[in-house]
Amino acid sequence: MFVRERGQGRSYTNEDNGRGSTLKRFKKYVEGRNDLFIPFIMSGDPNEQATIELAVELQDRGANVIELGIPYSDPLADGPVIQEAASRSLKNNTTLESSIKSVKKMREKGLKIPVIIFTYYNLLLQLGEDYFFALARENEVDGILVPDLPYEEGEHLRALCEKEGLALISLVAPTTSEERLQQIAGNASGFLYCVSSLGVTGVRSEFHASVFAFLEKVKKYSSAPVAVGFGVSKAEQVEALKESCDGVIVGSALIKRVASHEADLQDPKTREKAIKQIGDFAAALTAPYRTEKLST
Amino acid sequence: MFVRERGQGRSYTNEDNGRGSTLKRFKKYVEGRNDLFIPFIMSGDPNEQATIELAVELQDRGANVIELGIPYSDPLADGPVIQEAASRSLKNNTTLESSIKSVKKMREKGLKIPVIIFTYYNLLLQLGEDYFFALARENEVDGILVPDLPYEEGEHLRALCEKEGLALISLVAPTTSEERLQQIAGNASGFLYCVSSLGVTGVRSEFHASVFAFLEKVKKYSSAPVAVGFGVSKAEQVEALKESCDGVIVGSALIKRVASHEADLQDPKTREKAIKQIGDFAAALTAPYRTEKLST
Amino acid sequence: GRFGRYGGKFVPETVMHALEELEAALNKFMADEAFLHDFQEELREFSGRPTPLTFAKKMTERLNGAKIYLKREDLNHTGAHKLNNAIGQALLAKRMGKEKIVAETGAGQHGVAAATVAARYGLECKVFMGEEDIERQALNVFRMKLLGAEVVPVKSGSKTLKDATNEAIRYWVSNVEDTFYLIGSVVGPHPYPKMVRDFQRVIGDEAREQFFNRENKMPDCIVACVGGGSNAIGTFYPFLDDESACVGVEAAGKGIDTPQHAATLTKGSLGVIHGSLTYLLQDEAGQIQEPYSISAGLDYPGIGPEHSYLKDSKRVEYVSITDDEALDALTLLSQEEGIIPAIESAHALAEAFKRAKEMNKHETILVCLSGRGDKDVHTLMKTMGGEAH
Amino acid sequence: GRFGRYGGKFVPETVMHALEELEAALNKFMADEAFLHDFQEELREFSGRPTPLTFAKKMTERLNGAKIYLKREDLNHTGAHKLNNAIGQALLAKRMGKEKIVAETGAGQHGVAAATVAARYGLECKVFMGEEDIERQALNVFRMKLLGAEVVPVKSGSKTLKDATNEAIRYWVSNVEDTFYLIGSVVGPHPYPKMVRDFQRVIGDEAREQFFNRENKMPDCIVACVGGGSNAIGTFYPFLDDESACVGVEAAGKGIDTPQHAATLTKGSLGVIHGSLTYLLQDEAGQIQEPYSISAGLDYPGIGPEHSYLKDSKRVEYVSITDDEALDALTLLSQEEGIIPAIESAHALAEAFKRAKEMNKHETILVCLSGRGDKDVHTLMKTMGGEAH
Repeated sequence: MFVRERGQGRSYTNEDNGRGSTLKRFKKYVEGRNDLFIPFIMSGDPNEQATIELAVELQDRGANVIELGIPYSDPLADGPVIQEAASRSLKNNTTLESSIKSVKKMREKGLKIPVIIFTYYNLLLQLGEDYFFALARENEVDGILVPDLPYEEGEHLRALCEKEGLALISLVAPTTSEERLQQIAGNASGFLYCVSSLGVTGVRSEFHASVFAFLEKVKKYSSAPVAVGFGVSKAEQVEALKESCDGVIVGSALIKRVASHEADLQDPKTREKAIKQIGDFAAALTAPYRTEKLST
Repeated sequence: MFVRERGQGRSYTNEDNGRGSTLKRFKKYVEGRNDLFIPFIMSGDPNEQATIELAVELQDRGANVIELGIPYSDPLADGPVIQEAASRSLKNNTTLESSIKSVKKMREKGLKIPVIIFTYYNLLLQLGEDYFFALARENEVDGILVPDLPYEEGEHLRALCEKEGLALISLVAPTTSEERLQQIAGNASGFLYCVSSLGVTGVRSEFHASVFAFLEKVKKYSSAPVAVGFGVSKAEQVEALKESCDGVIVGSALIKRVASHEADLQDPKTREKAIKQIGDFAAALTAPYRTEKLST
Repeated sequence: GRFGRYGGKFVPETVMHALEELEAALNKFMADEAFLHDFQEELREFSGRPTPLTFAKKMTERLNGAKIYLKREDLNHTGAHKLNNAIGQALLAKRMGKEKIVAETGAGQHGVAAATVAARYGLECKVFMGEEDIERQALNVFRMKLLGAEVVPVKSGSKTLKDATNEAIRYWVSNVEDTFYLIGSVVGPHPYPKMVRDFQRVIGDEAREQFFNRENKMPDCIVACVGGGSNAIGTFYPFLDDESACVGVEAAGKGIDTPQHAATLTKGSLGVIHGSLTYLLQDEAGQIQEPYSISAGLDYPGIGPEHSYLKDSKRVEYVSITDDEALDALTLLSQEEGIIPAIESAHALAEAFKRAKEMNKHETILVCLSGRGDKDVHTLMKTMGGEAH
Repeated sequence: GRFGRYGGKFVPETVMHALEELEAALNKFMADEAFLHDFQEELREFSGRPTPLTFAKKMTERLNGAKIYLKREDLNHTGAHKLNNAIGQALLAKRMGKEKIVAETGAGQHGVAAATVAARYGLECKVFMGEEDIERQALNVFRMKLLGAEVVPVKSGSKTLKDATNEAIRYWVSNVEDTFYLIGSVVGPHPYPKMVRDFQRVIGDEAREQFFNRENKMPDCIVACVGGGSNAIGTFYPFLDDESACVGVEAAGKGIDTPQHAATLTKGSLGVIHGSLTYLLQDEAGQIQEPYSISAGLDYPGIGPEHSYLKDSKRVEYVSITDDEALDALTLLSQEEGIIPAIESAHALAEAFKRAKEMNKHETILVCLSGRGDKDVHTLMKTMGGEAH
């Protein structure tokens, strides 16, 4: 692994230590970039077809990675918007297995970028790790993010991911101690999910300063691109963050649009238009990245 | 005081130890008799006039003593029938004082027989004992019965009664110990109120035997005629008791009739008729005494 | 059978025998090691005594005056000091060979205590309770039934505590041979007031020792609420020969200048109620008046005769606290110490808080926290309109 | 942080720092004489410990088998064993310099305990409670507010305990700097299960000494109910090296062959809930199922990880008792001993009564009577239709 050279974008690399072929997608679409747009969508919200089409649309609107959320009865790391999306999805009997299988259908529709499965640990445990990896391989999944599996509890899964060539996305937070930060960031694969506590309790202006200091520290240690999540909902925020990290993760803001178009997404006749509108929102949100690209 | 000669009626006597003149009425109407009819009526139930007329009527129907009950908020020695009579009377603001004063009115209507004031101790205490005796004298009251003043607590009042020439009616019950029985019965004045527990919980046939044994014992010790109260409501009971005691006290059975004629007693136009009907009941109840008198 | 001129046996002749029998049993068993051992053991192993003495640190700091200690009778089984007495009387009833107990109850606290000891010691239990109170205290009625007691509705008079007491006495009169009348406070004819005091003095005996261990002196002031007065007598009695000032707190309801209060010693006059010569609330003619207090346990028109005596002898001072003052004290103790007191006990607290402010930091106040407030939450919700703050 | 394979810290990264901080504080203060002294003193002077050991004489005679002893956690302040742990955690929070506590609650018992210690020790308190539970438990909601706590309605998921727990964790994540999360049972991420056990072991420590003083041996069998499992661990733990058989009793609700039960160890499977690897009730895909029990305190889809370990190691036997069996046991104890147990505790009693019958008169059973039943009277009235007999 290379140590990141500070201040220079697009300089990350992931060695392919004999891992499977899926990390190739990270190499192609993620590594070395500093304008990552990583949308989070809820599998099966409001139905499988909508999720598939939305993933493809988001790729067309500049997404670099799709984070595919699996609905869970007790999503304790999530706010109300994502909880409600999970409830909607669970009504369709969406499971971890059905969600992984839908990735293949996304690929068939032309999805090329990496797909990360965002799942609580209990769902993975019940599916069985071996079966999970077999399914992931077969359905061209690129990585996994388990929000309730901190670094210390993840050793076994990390080893399996490495063997299978899947990215195990790690998280760091402003409360993460320096020692753990070094360890977690130094072992990051795919990208490093950096939790700003901004989004948890609403934007606090006085908190901004410490977030930037935190991001600087994270970037110093990270072996992968650093993306910021939790509470990113406006182009202004993307603009403010773009110099300090390599990308943004957008969840609730997007899910809210899905919720407001629920009826249209359910109806095959209106679905395409609704998906375009959601795509428009995504494009507007990430406009600051393109502005930069244009001006470069 | 003379000791009673057993088995012989009309042999009681009360010495007039310099007491007031009221004991004269006991001498004339009570002493020496064994067919005493002592009705209990509630002062002011349903109004003063009715009580006055009822007293006179009962005298006409053979009553030897009128027991005039004073309504009390907490009549813990009384059953529900008398409690309700007290409630009715309290609505007319009947007091111990107004009740004593109504005795004078009874006298004016021709009442000759002794009148006993039946009052809970608290009413007497609040009126004041001196004032009570002054009122009693002025209004020609002959005695007092305080159901919640047992012998031991009555020393002071007993002394005052003796001085004033009023009968202090004592009670004995089947549970009264032999020692107390001797003491209470031996000091009885006016008449001795003998509580059969019959009436408290309804007639129990298996209890009868012990009642008669109890009455025999009471008569042995009593310095005054022995009248039985609590639960006397039928001529058959009077018949059954007449050989074993010197009289009966009739309360609830009479009060029930007052209650059932309440409306008629309130209306001056129908009152007289209602009072006659209550008188008829009293006469029927005490018929066994007159039968004996006729056959003698 | 008197405390000075107060007390006595103003009861129907039919009850006299039972009182004599009770007195004889008391003379025998209160000197019987085995009986006293059983009583102490049941207080300890069934009711959970000794109850603790809790230092109210935050309240003391807040008032910035005398140190406040709470004797925690709320931690007794069934939630109040009532059980001390119920255990004593039930054990006595057993020794006397009685198979049944009868009791009166107002809000249901003594009824629950009576039903509890009846279950524990295998006695039949009948509890007389006014129809209105049955309506208002459905939970306690259910508890009594669950404990196996029969709850008898009383329809006479005002259908509340004093009528339930009359009715219990009437029942007792008729069933005196196999039935023991378990009175809930230091009221009624002799020897009840003395007996109940002797069963409740465990409060003061424990508190005296605990307080001395803690402060190495006696409290400067001792405060307890007074309805019938059993928790107060139980607390004060062992301290009567000490220097400690004793303060009994009556319920002033909506104010002692209104007709709605239960301040017997403050506003009452001498009379007879439930067999005892004592102060009581009555009209001029001597009819007993219906008292009022937000607290069902203080809502009694009489008072234990020993309190009348202690008032006259000036050994105890009696004051009164209004509904509103009691509610404020209840809220304050809840929020400062995490203890929701019974509304009854809150009257004592209100007085103690007033006094603490006027005293210096080296002085101490002992308050009898006679019961827990869980039973009052319904009342509080109604009164405070669902808003606790 | 494991009991065998069970336990662990399955929590978002944002919480990890707080858990490390808690672990450091625990290591420091659980070895600190002054802290332990404060804890013991508050158990004694505030909560009323030691709680008594009560011999259930009439029940023993009725069943004609093993002698039954009850460890009376119902006599703790606020009415259950919950306060032991709440005192411990709140004192720890103070030492850690936290100014606020947050807690979850189902029926409201832990919420009341948390609000109580917050008042007593001067901490701000927020209690998360499902909207449905707020509706059902209006009295406890009022008690918490009266104690000064803020009750936050939870509208997510099934609007009951597990969602309130999720929400409390979410709040904690956002306010971890000045807020201490006061968990109510031996659940949650390490070090919570161990910490809560260490605060609750006072039950077993006392019972062990009391029992030995009474019987001069250890009990043959120890029975406790298990929801999250804190009273059971607290009772069993000090006996684990003895010969005594230990039996944990889960809620079988309407029957373990119906979907309506809370028998986690009997019918559940391995998984992760609220930060801990343990048995839980879930569907095939891993979605957590809503459990059912008439008892709100046993109505939890997971179980403390140490219980999972004790089940696997066979040191403790786990069985289940239905709603109906628990109600029968509740009625029986009420009528035979004058103690109305919490419905939770009645599950343990039902199992103990079954076993006592099969044992001989020289054998003994110790039952943890974890709480009082007053809180359940509303439920009982509904279930029994107002008829207690």
